[in-house]
Amino acid sequence: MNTLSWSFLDILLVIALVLLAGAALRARSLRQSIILFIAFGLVTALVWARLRAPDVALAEAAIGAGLTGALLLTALRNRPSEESRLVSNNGMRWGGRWGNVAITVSVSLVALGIGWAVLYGMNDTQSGRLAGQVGSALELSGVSNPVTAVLLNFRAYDTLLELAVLLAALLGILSLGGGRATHCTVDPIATSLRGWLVPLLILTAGYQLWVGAHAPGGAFQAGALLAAAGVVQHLAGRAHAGLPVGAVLRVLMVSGIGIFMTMGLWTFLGGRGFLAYPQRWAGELILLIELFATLAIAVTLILCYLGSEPERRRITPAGSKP
Amino acid sequence: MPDVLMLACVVMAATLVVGLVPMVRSTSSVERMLTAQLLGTNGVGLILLLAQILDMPALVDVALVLALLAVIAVVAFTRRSGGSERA
Amino acid sequence: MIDTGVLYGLTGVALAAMGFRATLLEPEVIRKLLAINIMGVGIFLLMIATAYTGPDTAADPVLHALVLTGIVVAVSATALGLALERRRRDKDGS
Amino acid sequence: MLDWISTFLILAGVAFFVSGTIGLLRLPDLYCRLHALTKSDNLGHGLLILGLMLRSDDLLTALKLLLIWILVLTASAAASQLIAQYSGRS
Repeated sequence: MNTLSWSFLDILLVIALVLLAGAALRARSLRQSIILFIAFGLVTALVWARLRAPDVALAEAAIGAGLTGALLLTALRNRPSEESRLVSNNGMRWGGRWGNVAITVSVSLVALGIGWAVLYGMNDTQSGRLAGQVGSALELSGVSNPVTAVLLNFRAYDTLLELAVLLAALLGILSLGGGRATHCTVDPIATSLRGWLVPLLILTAGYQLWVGAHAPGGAFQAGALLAAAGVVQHLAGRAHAGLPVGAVLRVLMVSGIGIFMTMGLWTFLGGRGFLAYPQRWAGELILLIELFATLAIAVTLILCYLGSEPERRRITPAGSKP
Repeated sequence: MPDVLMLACVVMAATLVVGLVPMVRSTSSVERMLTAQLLGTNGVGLILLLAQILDMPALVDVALVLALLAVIAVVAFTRRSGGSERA
Repeated sequence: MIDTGVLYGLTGVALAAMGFRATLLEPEVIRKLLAINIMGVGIFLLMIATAYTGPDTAADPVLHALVLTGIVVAVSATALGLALERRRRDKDGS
Repeated sequence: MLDWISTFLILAGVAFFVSGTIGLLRLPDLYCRLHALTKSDNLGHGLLILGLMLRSDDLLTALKLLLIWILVLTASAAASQLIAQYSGRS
């Protein structure tokens, strides 16, 4: 009875996923595509929850269902409205109808090949080996949530490099210039929403950061929630999105990588190897690194959303703006 | 008793899929946003049920985050850009 | 009954294929970005399905950690893509 | 006993979700659908969460559930308001 119910649930979720993905790629207007994509992100979060991946579900709920949607919808806002209704043909196109058929056929063939591999290779006993290693080393890591242990202890290199990737993307966006100078109108509903949503988001971010040591949560989720608080501020009419300006902002941008490198060099010079924490303090060090990583991720995501640094001087005489 | 919860879960998922039909077929984006809103609350309920069935209290946090952030998309959707400072 | 890992794994492959096809064929840049994101979700789904070991046992945390970083990188890459598109639009004057 | 009450509340909540979805499918225009939507948001969700609260193991989880309910209530009120306003403008 119960396995049957699980199968029903799985099939319904899979139908929802494929239906929404297809509709998002096919919808008549971009705006509708984006709404369908937001719904797709929501169903994805459900699927992660169902597959017992709460850490991933948290990140998806914060980023996939919240931030990406706001990012895409705001990108549309600067376009002329009839253009967002009718999809324009301005990108690269691959040679005509036959090119279309050729690509569809070859992609399907590759997918069938990989699908065959999934069908016959899924229950390979190899897959449990890394999980076993993580489990046996978990008590040395200073935290009891295995995902946090992997991200900030066993594979801390990866997380450091990921922060570097984030920073690189952000520098790319900032160097393109000409960001979202428009800010939203002030509106009573959005303002009252901001009044309670922003403090709650910040509180939840703090909770996620703290709880990440022993339960699902951690720097990425907390950073995404803080970033969401910034986006809400911007949507409610604050052009700055709650960000500091100038030097403080730039220090925050690099603080994640900064603290990681400092820790790494410190353990390295102490003769332990790069990012090999002393076991006694591992928990505290991880929390410290996560704190700065959270701030850096939040600032990066907000700036990705804004598209440019907020202007340095807040108080400008009325009407003097170009 | 978990069987009843499981049943509730399947029914919720079914309403979710049925609710997608107007979402995929309608032509107005306001209606799609409305359906997305229902999808959000439905999803929160489904995750809470899953938290109970799978005995994973962490999923309650997921539902909390989802409830906090689902409204952001609606706000972003309905906002119009205000006074454009720079063209 | 259907094996959960295989069902979600195959769905992941299907989503990745749909996304990849649209990435190649879609003329509109923003929708190309959506397609890339859908392709990414397909790949994440394959990874999470591989990590899944049953409704009563804990799943593989290494793959979860990988997907977690993947989600954050995907959103920043999307933002970079949108910024490039906006810049191109400004430059074309369209 | 408590288990039975909780099960009843959860099933009643799910029933409201079903009726909300039917309303979304069958009602003629946007504002009627908004009306149907708020029924399932507020009542369905409330009953579901009340049922789950009776089953929760510790106080923290129960409080979190309560917080989620309040959040969903407030957020759906604001969202419905915004959507109605938006469609009135355009």
